Amino acid sequence: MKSIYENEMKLEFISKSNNEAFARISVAAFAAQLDPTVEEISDIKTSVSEAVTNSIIHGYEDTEGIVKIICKIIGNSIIIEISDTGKGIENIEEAKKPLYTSKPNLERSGMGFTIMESFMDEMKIESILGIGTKVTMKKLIKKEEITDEDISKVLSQIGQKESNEN
Amino acid sequence: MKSIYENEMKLEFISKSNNEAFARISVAAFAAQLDPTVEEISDIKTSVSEAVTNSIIHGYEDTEGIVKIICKIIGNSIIIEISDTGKGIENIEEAKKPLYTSKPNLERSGMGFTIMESFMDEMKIESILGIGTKVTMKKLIKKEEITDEDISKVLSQIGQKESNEN
Amino acid sequence: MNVNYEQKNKLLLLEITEEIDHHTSEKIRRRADNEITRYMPRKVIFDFSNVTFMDSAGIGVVLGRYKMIKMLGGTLELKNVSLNLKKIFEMSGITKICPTTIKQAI
Amino acid sequence: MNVNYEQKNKLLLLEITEEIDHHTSEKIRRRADNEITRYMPRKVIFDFSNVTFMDSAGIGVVLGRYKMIKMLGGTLELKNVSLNLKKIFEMSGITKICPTTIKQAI
Ligand SMILES: Nc1ncnc2c1ncn2[C@@H]1O[C@H](COP(=O)(O)OP(=O)(O)O)[C@@H](O)[C@H]1O
Ligand SMILES: Nc1ncnc2c1ncn2[C@@H]1O[C@H](COP(=O)(O)OP(=O)(O)O)[C@@H](O)[C@H]1O
Repeated sequence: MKSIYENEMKLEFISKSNNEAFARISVAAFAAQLDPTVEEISDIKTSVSEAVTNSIIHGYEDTEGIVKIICKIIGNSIIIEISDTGKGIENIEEAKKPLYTSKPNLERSGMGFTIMESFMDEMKIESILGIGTKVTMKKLIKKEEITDEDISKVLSQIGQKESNEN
Repeated sequence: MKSIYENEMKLEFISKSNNEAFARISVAAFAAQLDPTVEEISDIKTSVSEAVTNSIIHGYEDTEGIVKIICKIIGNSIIIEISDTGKGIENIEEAKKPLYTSKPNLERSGMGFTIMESFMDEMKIESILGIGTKVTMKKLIKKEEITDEDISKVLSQIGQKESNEN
Repeated sequence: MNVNYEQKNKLLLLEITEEIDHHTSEKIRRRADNEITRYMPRKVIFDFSNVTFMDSAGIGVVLGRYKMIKMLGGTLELKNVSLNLKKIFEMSGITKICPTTIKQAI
Repeated sequence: MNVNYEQKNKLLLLEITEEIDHHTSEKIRRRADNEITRYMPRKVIFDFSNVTFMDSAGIGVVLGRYKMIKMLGGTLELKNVSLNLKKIFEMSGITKICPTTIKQAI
């Protein structure tokens, strides 16, 4: 089935940690038009959260900068580009290794890139020291048919607790 | 109480009607840091939906353009600016009148601006024929104290159905 | 949309299961019109219990169906309207022409 | 976070009620450390039933507490972990060092 959607959005926000939740919810709401499963939405939210957090704590460290997200829908895929103009990564191969972190003192686990790579279908890192970092991720949503009701259901799950507290 | 938050985000997307839900959810997720009530969130979502829809159907009519949203948190208020570079409004006073619509054939009710004015604390329309339209809205969130748990609860309600279907 | 028709009372129940905005309203309207012209009911009830969002597009949907149903000699009622939706129906005067009942808190 | 301490079994139950990301983790960590050093429990259980989102910040929170509790001679268990969270705990090897139970579907 060929998707009828071709769509694009751009999001920019200040590198404050309280924007992490807002950023992943926005991308998830945009992705909803592809009618992803609950698990696919969760994978996207987690990967976006990893990349946005990295821009905030590694890219900009304690300074204030702009995090930029570009999302594109092409066919049944969503492409998500998350970039900062922060300090950049010296050694990308090392950075991608599971458990490698430059901030163990912040209890970072070094699993961010590993999670993005495993939760998304493709991941690419581009970075120049002193200029900034861009992470591009792609996920194919494997769906047969999409209805507005399906999409309403997905939208209703975004940011929703799995069990109600009232 | 003085809010500790000062924050800003910018969102741009193609004038497609399937972006209406995504746009209002994103703004609601950004507003969540002020810990609004369920009713305040609903008022914001409805007002954003009105302005975004207007840009899509009145501003750009059947052509494709970019809708831009800028949100700022200042103290306990959220300021939302929604703009297009579409055809513009000839007579703003007339456009604001309840029940006035230039598209009765689309079953538009002419209540969009009236709803924005009544659901938000302030609303301002700027428009130049042939250049575009910008709607600026402000809402004061009347809260005493904000905790991360409160905010998690609000985030969980965004885009959530009020009753479960399963 | 879930559709239920009671032959005995000529009652058509239309339960809306989507968020109602400009994007979804076209489909809701078309589906409702099809069912109404198919059954020619004496009474139509829109059930909003599963509608978690509605903007002014909902006013157009309800008013348009109201006019059509009235022309065909029937009546329209709105059921299980949440408080957020009620605010919008009240502003537009719909609650004055269609009997409206509020959704009970769960 | 909801905290419950059973004196008899020296069991500290910490129920996390927030989404776990970098933003929220600092507070969760601080609160957990306070409760652990206050009660010196023999066993700590993290209950995740109300956690609807977690990214790798959750790994840091759990591993950091694991090391601390172990040093104090106690054990750590993870309870009511959803399938999405389990994927992340498994990738980091946490499920190999902490007994982990899955959340039942409701
Ligand atoms: N946007 C970025 N800017 C600068 N450095 C980064 C960025 N993203 C990642 N890094 C570097 O890559 C390392 C590995 O990242 P990641 O796998 O996400 O683990 P963690 O965030 O837990 O450290 C980081 O510790 C950091 O040194
Ligand atoms: N972004 C816009 N660009 C051009 N015209 C607009 C725009 N927003 C509103 N208008 C004009 O103002 C009128 C009233 O808008 P509104 O109160 O939202 O009612 P409705 O959308 O139901 O027509 C519209 O019918 C249209 O003529």
